[in-house]
Amino acid sequence: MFGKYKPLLGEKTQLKSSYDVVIIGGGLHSLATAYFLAKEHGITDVAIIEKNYIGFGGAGRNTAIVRANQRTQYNVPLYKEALDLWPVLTKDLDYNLMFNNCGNLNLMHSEAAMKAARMTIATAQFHGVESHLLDAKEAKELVPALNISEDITFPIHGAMFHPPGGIVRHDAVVWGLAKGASKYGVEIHQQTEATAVNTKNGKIVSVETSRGTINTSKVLISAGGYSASLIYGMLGIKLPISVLTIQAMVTQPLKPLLNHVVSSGAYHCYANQTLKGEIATGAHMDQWPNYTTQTTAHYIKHQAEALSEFLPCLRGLRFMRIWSGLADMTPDMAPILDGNDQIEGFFMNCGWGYFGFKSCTVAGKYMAEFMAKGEAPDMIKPFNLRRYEQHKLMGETAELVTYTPNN
Amino acid sequence: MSLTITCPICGKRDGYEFRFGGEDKGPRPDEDGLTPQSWCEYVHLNECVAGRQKEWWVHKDGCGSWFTIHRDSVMNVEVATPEAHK
Amino acid sequence: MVEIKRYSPVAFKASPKRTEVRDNWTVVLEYDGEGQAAFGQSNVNENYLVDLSHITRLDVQSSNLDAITPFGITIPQGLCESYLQDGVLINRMNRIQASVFCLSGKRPEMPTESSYTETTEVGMCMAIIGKDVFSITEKLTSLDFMDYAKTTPFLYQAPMSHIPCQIITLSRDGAKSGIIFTASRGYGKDMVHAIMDAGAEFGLKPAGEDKVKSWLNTL
Amino acid sequence: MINRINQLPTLRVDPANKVIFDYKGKDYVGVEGDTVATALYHNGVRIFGRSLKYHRPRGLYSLDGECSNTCMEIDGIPNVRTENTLVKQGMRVKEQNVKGSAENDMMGFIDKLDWMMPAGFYYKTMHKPASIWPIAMKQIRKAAGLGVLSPDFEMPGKFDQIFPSADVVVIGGGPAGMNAALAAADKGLRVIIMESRPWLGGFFDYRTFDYKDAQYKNSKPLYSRARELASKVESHANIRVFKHTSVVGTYTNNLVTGFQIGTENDKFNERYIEIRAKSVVVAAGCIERPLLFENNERPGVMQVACVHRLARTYGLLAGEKAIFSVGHDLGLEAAVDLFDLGMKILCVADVREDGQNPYLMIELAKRNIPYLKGWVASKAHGSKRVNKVTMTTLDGTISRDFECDLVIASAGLTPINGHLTLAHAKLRYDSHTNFFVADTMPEKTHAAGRMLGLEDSLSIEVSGKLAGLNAALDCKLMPQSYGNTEIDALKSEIDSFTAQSKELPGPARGSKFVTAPVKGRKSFICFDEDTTIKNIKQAIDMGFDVPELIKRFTSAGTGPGQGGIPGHNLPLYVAKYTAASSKCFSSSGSSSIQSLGATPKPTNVRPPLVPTLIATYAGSKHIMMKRTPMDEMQRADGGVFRKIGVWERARYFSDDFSCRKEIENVRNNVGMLDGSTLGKFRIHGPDALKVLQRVYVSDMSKVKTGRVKYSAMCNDDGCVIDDGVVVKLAENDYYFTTSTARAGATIEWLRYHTRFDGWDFYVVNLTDSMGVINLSGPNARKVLQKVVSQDNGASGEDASNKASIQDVSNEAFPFSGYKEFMIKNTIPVKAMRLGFVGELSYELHVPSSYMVSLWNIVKEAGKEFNIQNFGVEAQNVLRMEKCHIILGQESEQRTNLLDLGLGFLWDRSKKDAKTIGAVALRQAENDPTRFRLVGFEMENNGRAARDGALIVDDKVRGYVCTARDSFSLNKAVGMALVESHLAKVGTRIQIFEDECGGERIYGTVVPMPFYDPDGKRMKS
Repeated sequence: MFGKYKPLLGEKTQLKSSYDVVIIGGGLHSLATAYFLAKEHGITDVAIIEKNYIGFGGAGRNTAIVRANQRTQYNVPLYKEALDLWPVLTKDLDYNLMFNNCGNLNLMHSEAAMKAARMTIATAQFHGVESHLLDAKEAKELVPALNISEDITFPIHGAMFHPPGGIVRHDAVVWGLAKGASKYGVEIHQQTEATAVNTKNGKIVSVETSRGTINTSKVLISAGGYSASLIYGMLGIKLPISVLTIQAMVTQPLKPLLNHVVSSGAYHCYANQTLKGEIATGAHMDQWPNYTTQTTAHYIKHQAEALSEFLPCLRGLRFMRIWSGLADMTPDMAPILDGNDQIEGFFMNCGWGYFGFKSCTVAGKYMAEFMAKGEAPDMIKPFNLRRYEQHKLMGETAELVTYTPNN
Repeated sequence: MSLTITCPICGKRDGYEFRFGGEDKGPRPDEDGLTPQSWCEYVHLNECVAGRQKEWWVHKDGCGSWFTIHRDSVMNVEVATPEAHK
Repeated sequence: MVEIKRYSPVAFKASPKRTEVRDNWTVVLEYDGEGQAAFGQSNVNENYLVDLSHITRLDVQSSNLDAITPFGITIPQGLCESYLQDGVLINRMNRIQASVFCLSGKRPEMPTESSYTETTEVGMCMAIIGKDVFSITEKLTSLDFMDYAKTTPFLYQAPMSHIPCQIITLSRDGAKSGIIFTASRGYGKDMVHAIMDAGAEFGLKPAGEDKVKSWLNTL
Repeated sequence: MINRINQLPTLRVDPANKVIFDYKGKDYVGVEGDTVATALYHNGVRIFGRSLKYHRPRGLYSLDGECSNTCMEIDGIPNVRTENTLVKQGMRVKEQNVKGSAENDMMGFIDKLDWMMPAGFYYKTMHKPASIWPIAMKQIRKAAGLGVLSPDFEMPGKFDQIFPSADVVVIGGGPAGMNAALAAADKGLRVIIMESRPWLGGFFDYRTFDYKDAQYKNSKPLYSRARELASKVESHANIRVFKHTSVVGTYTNNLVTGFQIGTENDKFNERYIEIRAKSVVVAAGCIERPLLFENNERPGVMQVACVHRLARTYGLLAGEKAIFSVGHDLGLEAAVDLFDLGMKILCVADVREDGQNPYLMIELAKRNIPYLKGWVASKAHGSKRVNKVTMTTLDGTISRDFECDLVIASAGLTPINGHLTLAHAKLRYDSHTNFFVADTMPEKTHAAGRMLGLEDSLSIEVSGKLAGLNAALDCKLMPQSYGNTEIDALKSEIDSFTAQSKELPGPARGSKFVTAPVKGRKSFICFDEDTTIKNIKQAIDMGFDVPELIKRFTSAGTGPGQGGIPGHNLPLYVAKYTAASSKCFSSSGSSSIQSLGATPKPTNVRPPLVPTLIATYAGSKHIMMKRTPMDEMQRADGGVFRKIGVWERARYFSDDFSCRKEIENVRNNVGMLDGSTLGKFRIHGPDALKVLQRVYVSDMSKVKTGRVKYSAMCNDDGCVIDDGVVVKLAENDYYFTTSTARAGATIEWLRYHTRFDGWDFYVVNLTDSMGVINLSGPNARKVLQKVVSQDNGASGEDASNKASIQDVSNEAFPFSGYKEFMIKNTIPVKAMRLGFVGELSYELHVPSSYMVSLWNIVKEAGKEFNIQNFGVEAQNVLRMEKCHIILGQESEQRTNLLDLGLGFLWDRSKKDAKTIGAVALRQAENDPTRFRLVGFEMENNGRAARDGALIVDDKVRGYVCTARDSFSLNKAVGMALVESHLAKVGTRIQIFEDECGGERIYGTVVPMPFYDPDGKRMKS
């Protein structure tokens, strides 16, 4: 049934002195870009350069939640396509990505939030994405564990129910994409650190790594939370990004209790039950820049306080493990997908904040097209860097920017 | 991690009493001569240093002072000196 | 005709035993069941919560605080130091700002200089006194009231039960221990609830203003 | 039921006091001091539960709750660690994860299907065809998970929290920890010691081995030394003892968190503890490293301390015939002691080649206990509990079976390093002890005792003392703490103890044994996740060569007990196996084989170190909301309250949420609204005006005394963040209001944007000090007139600036006017003529304490007009009809001042002020792609579109901000943000609502405002 255990990423190879494309970062966006470069555009002479091991960063630390109920018309179609890709990739990669299409229930705690939800739902429905507004009673029928009484900090007024969303096994996506990309000949070099990107006359010429120089004319930096620091450090390009540490945790495993992803903006909290039975819950960010993946006492307590209020039965559960990852936040909560602008042959894919997992496949697909053709596909054109100096924040969040990273 | 910050007025306190106010980008520029690029640089762009940086904080739950500290963003601890940019 | 009264943001469940009307405030001097009225030897094991929201408070700000002497008293030089004299408590908040509490309870002759702003109404103001004060506060805040680098009285500007407060530690001497704090007026009800809940296991009970007066006399 | 040995001096139970509890519906009897696990064991229970994946029987193993073996449901709470939970009268205890019973589990057959479930099998199966997956997933969910929780479960008990202050926190109440605590406390420092068991004593507590201390002429048993130390610690004035307290987190800057389980006398069931110390001593000791062999978790296989403590602490002999397979001296000691207590010991196998304590060897020999050096248990037999064990030489060449009911198995010791690594210690592998030890320690943190590899009792105590002194030094070196002489004395004391400790035995050589010579199909490296060493091999063969990745791929160490069981063995095994193979895909290049292969790399430990109840973490959190001075009165009047930001506010005054009556009353009569939540500030000082010029878009030098000026604040993007009014009280002395939401951050905002300027100004937040009554409606003047007419004239000295007023006519008190006066000679009022709701309107600001009185006065004065309350929602509709915006409702992140049509507020001539937002406004003002705020009405008398509905054509072109069926106008109107090409009056807009099914509704852009466009009602 399983045969011999073959190395998932093929046999090891030596780092070559030149590649058509070098991708810095071995996370989901890089793996997906490499996979689509090879599969859709026939560009297989690609090296992924990863300092640690694949999936070390956000790929292995995220919420695993997928959904397409974003706020603006630029984002919804992108995430819709991402949702549609999970079953396709499971098949194409022949790797079970374990898409649990359980639906997302986003709680609303005020009249104002209900209005905001209406707009989001209308936007979803306008783009053919299913989403509905529920009142508190209907939400409780869906998720019996909810506390819809008035005596909590943020009483539940209703919820946005988004049936197409759910959870995907994040590690499986890393390994599946890596397996898929390697099959086409993409080389994944782990334990290899990119130390510099060299340009000449405004063009990319090479990448320095801990294992030698690679000549190339195309470089993509999509290193998750580390992107902004690398892009500034290597190329002097400053970005409107603040990198924050985001935390999540799981309880001890339990027989089925929650059948949906439940989330609340007001409580800064989501909760869902993994296939293993743990209640996975997050996600708070300390509002100052960090590259630490340590956790805080403050947050695990905060999370317990929040869950005690709106999912009070969970008080009888025990937290088992808390971890953290990095989220590269932009002021308008939308990513930066750009390239061939400041430097010819240089591409960047960053600023996803905490949406990096749910978007990885589709971002990889369009970045691959961008890199193959040299021009941004329409789908991702609005996500260019220059929008900030043109005073055109995307509106993915309604919240006003005061101080960075307070967005 | 557990950030503490030394407020020039109140002394060392729990980091959650404070609010972060951005990388130190110097005084507010004059309006004349600001291009969209230089405006954007002042308002939105960051160096995102993974290491030590000078930054602004306000003691929001305490005395209300604004001040700068140096902090190591990799360890998330306040440090005495600004050197050793990674 | 509507009777003009002033109301504290704080209310206790206990019923007042002795009250006094002062500047339209109905000040409770003593509550039923608070035991010996004066603070002293006989109630060393008791802990009290006293509403002082009616006492006059002032904000004073100036780039030259040294030149200002509220009610003739010099503002302490050291940051976050407090000074208590003749029932006036002055707390140095930062380089340009101090708060003044007229603990005597009588409305003083108000200074007229523009550097003063009356802040009586900005906050609730309470005292927690008794031997277990710091066992109660440690349930509400992580502040180190016993920090040996500080000498009483001293000021903390910090959150208690998540709400920013000014907290002045007047004594940490056994049964005479006590703090006075202010927080935004709007939090009055929830703050009292949080403190009473924290103090329940120590028998914390409401007391009238006289308790604070007699306690101040022991300091 | 087994007999209890009742007379041992080491007992921690009181056999005389029976405790009756319920297990699966039957009464069981334990004794006071028993844990649930020991009480059940006493009653003959051997199978406590079934494992997660294979439903293998599981029983007592460590007695410290490092795995889920003995997790049960107690009083409705799932996954309770019965080994750490004291049994209480009336407790209800149940098994988990069984179909049938733990003894006879119908799912037990799965154990035979392990070949179908190699490491990571689920990634490769169940997705072809795709339709299988949803069905498979359901089954997986049902099968997974331990314990059951009902959605309506209500957690019983009282949970509390404390944040105590301390100079030194000592983690671990064993001999090292107690010595550390005493040493630091003797230096006058405040010490907190935290111990996970209900008593101090650590691993001395149950041992009768002699304590050899040169200071004591007569040697004494370790347990009595422990009790001697404990009584010193507990009576020390500077030491606070938290027993039955697990430390769950350690963080940078010496923050330590834990939770304490309450005793009968405590007012809490559990409480959360968080301490910010100046220095931390970690003396957490060791646990045992599980021995890897076939069926190594079969009930009847136990660790050394488990059996030893069962006997010495609880008086229970775990079995009759025991085999020892161990790798440390504690194993030999236990064999000697248990033999003396009456256990039959068939043999003691030791995996170590040498290093045994000769004294123990003699004692074993004295008792004729067979000793097999270089032998190890390789397989436990017996389907539900051990009845036989195969012993094998380490090379696997010779085997022998022993019939027994107890296998005491322990490969070595494992230091409890989590407290160090969580605080950022870097670990390195130490080949002498075979431990991971801290390479770099966190700041002001000191380790002591067994976790350093020390085994000698005196060495352990001295290391504790030394750590305590070093912690004391940390504290005393802090600024303002102590003088130099004291510090020097302390330093020399530390030197002398350091010298003394060098004379004592150092870290002992640790057993390097990894696994018995078996294939490992049933050798469990992680009990919680049923991970075998075969699974680990499979993962490595697939290219997962870093322990952290293997952990992810195989789930080892991700169960309820986290790394407690596999934490040490996994890295050792991976190092051993990868060194032997060369299949590591990531170790490309020649340098990394060493780093990935031969040297064990630890996996990450994460908080909480012990699984912790959500209820416990939540502690005693209180909801803290602000209430206005009129809170109770409005509730009495039927106000329906909502939490809005930090405030509780009256949103409605009836259950008609359209607020028709409230609205009509304001339009036709007079209403009163509680506006107390508005931000209110005084700014004064020489540079006050400069500050206002910086933050407000208008030219604030034009504010006239006696008038209010409405203006807005923007952020640097030019987006409006606040609006309010400014009143000039005197030169460089202003009173201004902000929106409710911005009140908390306003001073901070002012100071932030002037932080480089060195300006001299002072701000006071007066928000809570002033209550605000908004008196609105055509009859508002009459009511106010009555209120002010009640005065008896001005009195004395206040007359000059706070006189009462008699005349509130439009001439005397016009629109935008500002007045200060006294009501009834007593209540000082700041009054403004405003018109947010579009009617004649007064805002009365008065000291909060007087608010109730004024409210009553106004109500009484308004009685003849039938004055009514109105709430926030009525205000929302009223102001919408007037097209007055509410920030956040008619604006969002992308909306700047100009988009909102508020450009008239902006004074472009004050460049020197560097007004916030001005640059962005200038740069964006001619951009045709921006949104504009427009008014619209619905076509054909249609109902109002819902707030949040989209404006569309083939794309989204904007959205409805606020729209209502207006009772005042008899039509549906609203405001929307739309792309500028749709902003022209007369444009038809298509509206797409949620659930419209593609059916659009239509509106037309109309001029704003809708109501009273000339402002006559407001201004006259």
